[in-house]
Amino acid sequence: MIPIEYWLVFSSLLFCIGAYGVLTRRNAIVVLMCIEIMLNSANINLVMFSSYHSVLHGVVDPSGYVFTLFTIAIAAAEVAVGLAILLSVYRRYQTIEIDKISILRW
Amino acid sequence: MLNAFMPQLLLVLFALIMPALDYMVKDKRWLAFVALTPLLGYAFALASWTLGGYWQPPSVETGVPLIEVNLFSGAFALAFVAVGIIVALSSPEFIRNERNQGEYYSLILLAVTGMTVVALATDLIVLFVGLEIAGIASFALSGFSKKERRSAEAATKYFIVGGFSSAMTLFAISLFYGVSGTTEIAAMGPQMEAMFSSVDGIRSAATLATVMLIAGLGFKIAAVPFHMWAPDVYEGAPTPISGLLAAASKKMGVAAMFKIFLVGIVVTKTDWEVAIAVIAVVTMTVGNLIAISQSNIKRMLAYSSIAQAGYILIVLPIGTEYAVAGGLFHVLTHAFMKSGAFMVVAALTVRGIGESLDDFRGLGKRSPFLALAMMLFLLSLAGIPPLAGFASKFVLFSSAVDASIDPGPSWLVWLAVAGVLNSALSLYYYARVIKKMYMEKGPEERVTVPTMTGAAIVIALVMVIVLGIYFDAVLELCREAAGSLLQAIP
Amino acid sequence: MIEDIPILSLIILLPFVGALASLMLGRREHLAKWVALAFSAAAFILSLLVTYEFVVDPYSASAGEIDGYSNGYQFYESHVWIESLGINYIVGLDGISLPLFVLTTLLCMLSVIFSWDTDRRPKEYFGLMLVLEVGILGVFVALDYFMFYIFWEIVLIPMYFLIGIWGGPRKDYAAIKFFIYTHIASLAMLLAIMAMYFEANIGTFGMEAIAGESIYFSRGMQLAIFAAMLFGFGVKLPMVPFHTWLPDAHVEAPTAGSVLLAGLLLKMGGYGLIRVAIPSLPSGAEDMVPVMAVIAVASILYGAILCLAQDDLKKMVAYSSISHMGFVLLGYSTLGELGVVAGVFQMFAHGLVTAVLFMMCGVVQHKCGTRLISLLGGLARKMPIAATLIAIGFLASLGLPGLVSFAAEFMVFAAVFFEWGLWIFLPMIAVAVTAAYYLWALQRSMFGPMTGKIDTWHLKDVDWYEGVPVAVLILLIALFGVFPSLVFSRIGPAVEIALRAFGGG
Amino acid sequence: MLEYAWLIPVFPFLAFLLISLLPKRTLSWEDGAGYAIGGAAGALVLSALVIGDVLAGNTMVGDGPKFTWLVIANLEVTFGIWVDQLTAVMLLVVSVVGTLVVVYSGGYMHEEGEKRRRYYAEIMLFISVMYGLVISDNYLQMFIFWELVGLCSYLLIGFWYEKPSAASAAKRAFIVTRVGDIMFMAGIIILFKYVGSLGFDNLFGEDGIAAVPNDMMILATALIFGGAIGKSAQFPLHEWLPDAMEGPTTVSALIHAATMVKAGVYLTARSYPLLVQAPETLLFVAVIGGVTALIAATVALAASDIKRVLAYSTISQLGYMTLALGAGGYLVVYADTAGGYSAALFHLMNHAFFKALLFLCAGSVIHAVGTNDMRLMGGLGKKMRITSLTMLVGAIAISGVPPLSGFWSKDEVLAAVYNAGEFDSLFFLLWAMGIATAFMTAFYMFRMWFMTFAGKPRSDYHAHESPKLMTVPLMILAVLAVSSGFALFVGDGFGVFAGESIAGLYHGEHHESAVDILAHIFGDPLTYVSLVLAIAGIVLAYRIYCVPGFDRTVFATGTAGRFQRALQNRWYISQFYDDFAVKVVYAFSLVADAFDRVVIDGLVNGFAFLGARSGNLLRKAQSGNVQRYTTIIVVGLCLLLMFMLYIAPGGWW
Repeated sequence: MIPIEYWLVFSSLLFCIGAYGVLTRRNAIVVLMCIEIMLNSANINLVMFSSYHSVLHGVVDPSGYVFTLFTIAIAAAEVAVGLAILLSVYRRYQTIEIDKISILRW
Repeated sequence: MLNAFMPQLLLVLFALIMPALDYMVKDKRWLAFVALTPLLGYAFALASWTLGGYWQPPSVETGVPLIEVNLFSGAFALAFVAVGIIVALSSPEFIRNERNQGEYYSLILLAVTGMTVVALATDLIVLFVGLEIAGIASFALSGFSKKERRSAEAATKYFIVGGFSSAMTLFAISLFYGVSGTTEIAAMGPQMEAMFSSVDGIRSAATLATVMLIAGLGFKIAAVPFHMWAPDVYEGAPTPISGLLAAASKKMGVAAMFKIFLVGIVVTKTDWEVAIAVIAVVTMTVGNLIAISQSNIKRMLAYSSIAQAGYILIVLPIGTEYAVAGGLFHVLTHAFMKSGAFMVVAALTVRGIGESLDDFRGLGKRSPFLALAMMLFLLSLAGIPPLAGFASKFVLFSSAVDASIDPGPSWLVWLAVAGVLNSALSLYYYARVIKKMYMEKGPEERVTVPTMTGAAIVIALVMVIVLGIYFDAVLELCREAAGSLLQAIP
Repeated sequence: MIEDIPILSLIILLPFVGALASLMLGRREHLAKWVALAFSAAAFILSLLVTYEFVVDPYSASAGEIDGYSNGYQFYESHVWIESLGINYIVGLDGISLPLFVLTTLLCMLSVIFSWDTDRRPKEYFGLMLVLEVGILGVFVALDYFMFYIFWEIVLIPMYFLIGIWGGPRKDYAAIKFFIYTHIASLAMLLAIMAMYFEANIGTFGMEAIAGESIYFSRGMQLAIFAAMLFGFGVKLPMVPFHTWLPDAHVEAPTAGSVLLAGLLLKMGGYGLIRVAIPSLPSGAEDMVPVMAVIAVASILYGAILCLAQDDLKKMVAYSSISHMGFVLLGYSTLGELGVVAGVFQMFAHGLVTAVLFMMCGVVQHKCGTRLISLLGGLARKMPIAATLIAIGFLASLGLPGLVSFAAEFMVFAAVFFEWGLWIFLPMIAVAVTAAYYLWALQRSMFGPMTGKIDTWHLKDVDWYEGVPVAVLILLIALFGVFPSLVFSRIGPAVEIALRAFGGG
Repeated sequence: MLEYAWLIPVFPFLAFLLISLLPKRTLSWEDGAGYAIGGAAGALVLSALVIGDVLAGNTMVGDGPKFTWLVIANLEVTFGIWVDQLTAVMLLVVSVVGTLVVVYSGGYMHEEGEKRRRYYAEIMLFISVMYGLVISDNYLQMFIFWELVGLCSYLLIGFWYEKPSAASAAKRAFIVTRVGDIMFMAGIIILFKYVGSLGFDNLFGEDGIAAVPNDMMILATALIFGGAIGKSAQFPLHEWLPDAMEGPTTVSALIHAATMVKAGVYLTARSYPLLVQAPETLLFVAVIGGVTALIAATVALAASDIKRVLAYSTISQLGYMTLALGAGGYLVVYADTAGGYSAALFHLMNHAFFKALLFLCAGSVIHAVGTNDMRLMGGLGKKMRITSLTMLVGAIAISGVPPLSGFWSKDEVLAAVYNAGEFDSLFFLLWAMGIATAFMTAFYMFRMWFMTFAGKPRSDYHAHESPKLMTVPLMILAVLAVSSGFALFVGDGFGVFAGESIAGLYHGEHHESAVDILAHIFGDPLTYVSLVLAIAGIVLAYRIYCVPGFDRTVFATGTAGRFQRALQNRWYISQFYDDFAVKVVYAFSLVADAFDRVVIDGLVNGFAFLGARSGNLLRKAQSGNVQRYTTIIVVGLCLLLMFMLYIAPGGWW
């Protein structure tokens, strides 16, 4: 069995990679993908903790798994809406480079 | 369980039929009335239960207690639904030139659904789902004016920051799940304590989770430094939606924070209370300071919302029942006064008047009603008696004083001091609008009030005045609601 | 008969109804002044009735309110308002509030008359003035902290508008400064009120009930609350160094606004101190005595010195208010019956006198188009009545015996000497300075040759609507100057009750 | 009769009300002169009755009707009336001079037209409150009227307010006397604290005096005397009186010579029961009196304005009275005699008559010539025979030549001072100053008379004798100036009038017949010293100002010149006050004003500016770039984490 710390480091790294992408990538689609990575890092955590607690308490704790399923569905919806928004932005700005989209400020 | 979910199901049902209805009716105003039906029904039911006690909701006894209908959720739901009504009522005139109006209303209904789910949730899963339903609906809503560049930009920013924050919230929740082994909010505390004593170093994991949760929910309520999206989005979004975001969506964050911080992780209160107190003070100060230098009224109201979030945040470090009641009360009154203020801006936009401060010049002459309403909303936001904003701020700040009285921690009184000083600061920019409206000369021609928006404003106005002068029943409700929230602490 | 009706509530309500009526006049805005006059006069007449009952028939006026009477309050009304916080609607009148109450109705009525020729947005003007009256009256009768605060704040808004719309050239700055500065002070008071409420922990905002507990608060707590209240009330008073809103507000406000501002709003600060702060927090007050005394003396001297430097007649009068209200605080700071009674009387006196002064400044402004002393000169020849009235006002203000301020100042000085001995000479310097700036101003503006810098050819003397209010006030100034005991005898017993916590003064 | 004494002020007050309130058309009767004369005469008659009653031995000291003015805490202030011999002296002076001046005004103010109404109203108010002051039975009541006479003085000095000098002089008079008033008030308050009452009956009673600690008694009496310094124009607060000459001459005669300026002396005399408890104060009083007498007399030597000469002479004579009161207190304390006290009051009465006479004569001259400057006069004696003769009577009287009134009282005063030297040798010095003053008085009075009436006209004017309405009062006053000195022989050296009022303070039986007094006076070599000096002064004035050919330019050069310039500049005292007011007080106020605007208000505005400015800076962080927003979120997150992990657990708050 892989020690829990490994999982944690893994998910944290994934989270950081996602966050780094959100902070630095210009293309909005990539940013969207990075957000998905971040959500998935949390999913890994949930699944991992679920099995960890099952082991710890000796009874199956399903809530982590269930949560993950919900999260995946939510992420899908989010991506759908996100893409739609990016589409409408592209119509108005002719770009999806997010640092160009900044008429709203100050 | 199904019984308790009836209102939400009803809302979702209406949300589903709205786009279809769009093809059937010619006069698009009917869409608003249809959308109002479930909202009004829900509001009526909530009011008669929470305020009148004429009716008792079915209790949730079977199955997993994922949701609970109690006065706390009732009070919050009441605020969300009320804002929903005001927003829906004032929308037809605002979006009269948009296509797909049916979707607009269904998104509003979905947003309200999500918010009420958050209010009802007793489990982190449900809570997160509710947050996301409302969040995704409001992403779409803020980009609804597709012809507007600003609207699209607002939606993009909202979406990116929102997604980022959702991820953080989720990560935080996953960590909490890890350190407590449960997603049930009420059970988190004892389980965490058990884990703390059995596993070393896990407390700092909890701290990390707390910080990320503050960031994730801080986005929702627009607490500094997680607030940066708010002004842009409020400015760019269709004005009624700005109202919805400021008056309801933000309160959803508050509801979630109350639940998690005051029930779920109250055991680690000593870890986070100072941090949140600092955030609260910084939030109100920064919000008010930047608001002073704004020349766009929607942006100014956005910063004012940020400041209001700061006021409400002081509830968390105080954490007494009275404080929660104050926070709740402020949520309610703020829902009315902030949405009212946004609706006045919406009404003016409908009549082709801009959003800049200078566009408000001479409004007192051009439209006495709108000017008076705006003035009362703003004065209420500033906390001038005898308006609702004063009453709720009074309770809110006094709770800080209350808690700081011996033997409580005396530093809490500084939260009240910061609050009142900020109220005075905020008066400056509110008064500037009033000055523009009444003391400066502007165009002469009269402005007629759009009927439905006017009706929405009247509702908000009546509430702002009534809650200011006679708030006994509502305050009593808030206290009981706070009691029912804190009851859940094992 | 009068004891059967809630007379105080009625008096507060009357101007409110008047304000609504005035604002709803629509196009018949020329009627606004008549509406305002009718309602303010009705309030005044009723307040006279109240005074009569208060003085002549004290028992029956408070019939059934044994509790109320024991604390010296008459016309006591008490209704539950916000039960969950223990907020009640309590009003009552005692010897401290009665003079100020009647002063309020009187000055409001006279201000309406004085503004008779207002033609710019008259509906709003008179409406706001009546709203202002509601607020001030409420402050003087409220016996519940929450109510007190609400009325206290209601006053700000109409005043803000009066300055902001009908004010002088720098009205924007003055209005917002007034609004925010005094609002900050109110908030300090609000915090103090909250602290008292929770520390007393008896679930009511009633002033008397809380006072019954608060006198037993710990020394530190009393000190903290009292300091906050002193700041809150002191800004209104105003006390140095928190006075700078006042000259701006006064100078820019329209005349009637200045009259009400100086005549009544400043009194709210002094009233609050003696109604709330001092009786409820005896040990805090005792600890703050040096602070109060130093601030009072500083206000008296500093205000007087500043008056010398002013070229604007109205600004000079404004600074003189700082100086004169310093006497109120100085009287209070002795914490003895003599000083406190004198302080209250000084408020009453200053209300009458300063109203005359501001009205006359308004006349000068109105007729000459300027208030700058360096442009005026020799007005007495063209405007003998105005010059006479202004001279009487100045003399009353500099404490000429036989006019109303003298008794107050003398008693304050006596109280100060009784308490602190020869420190009395510090504030006494101001008496000479006061005479100097008033007479110097009189010399330069009214006497001497005309400067030729203003159009004196068309100079008219006072109009009836300006002369009548001033004349009425001057008669009262003389009346209460010769018979101060008419007022003193009402204030005395009330102050005695208020100072009970000090063990008989 | 005494219980009706309160009616005395009522008559002139009614006249005041009528004159000021009657409609313009109904008023006339020469615009109020008639009402004024009526009011003054009514008061005169009543005063005469009261004086008669007092002469008959009746007094009302603390047993009259009282009116409660104020009850506050355990203190009570009552008002009432107090009539004793001292009151009677003042009543006599006020009523006689007041009535005569009002009659005289009928002629003097005739050309003023509409302004007469204001004049008569103010004069009537003055007379009324002056009576009020005189019959007050407590310090507070007295203070009230004290201030009110100051007010009337202010109004009447500024009667011709269009003249900048008049307006300025009025203001100065009020402010300077107010400085004294403040001291008076402080003194009252000190007594109030220890005795708990302000009534003379309580204060002067044994209990009252015993209640005041000794040092406080010294302070209180000195402060009360401070009021007298202001009102009676004593050094160093004397400079307002010459300026006050800007008012109509009738006003100068009534207020600034005969009555109001005597109020200070009256106050000091009234406070005798307290003063004798504090010999230190008495010495102070005497020194102030002596210095004032000398300094004022020197300035009068060089003045060229006829009214200023008289004004300085008034100050000088008031100094005499004060000196006498100071010395008299010593005599009461150590010699058990009321000699000095009586002398002071005797001089007060005499001076009122002859100085009013002098002023009214000067008024007659000014009326005729149209200027105050004696250098432009000359040779008026032939054209204005009555005026010149009556003025000569006044000049002789004040110079102290027997048997005119001034001689007797001045002699009594100097004798009292000399006698007091027995108990404190400082009085010898003061006596010498008094003698010097006597010499100078005679000199400058005759200098004035010669410059005005003798020689040839020095400018163009068509002088003529004044109308009957003016000359008749002059003649009556001249008669009084000659005869009032004989009051000394009426009873016990003026004792019936004065000494009796402090009868409780001394025990020396002091009955003298007229012959005794005469023998006493003329048996004393000192009498001759002052007499010789007075005559020398007259002769010297005659030599310099009447006999042609005297080269007066010697005064303008060298040491004499410097001396003369100093005198003409009034010893620079007035200039010092002006400089003090402008360069110190006003400059300080300008600095304070700048401080108020820049520092205090600057702080307020600074905070406001800071708020707006920092908002402006903070909003710049809102760049519009959404990645900036997320970056800030992450930075905030890290800071928060660090705070919670490392700083918050420290518990520093």
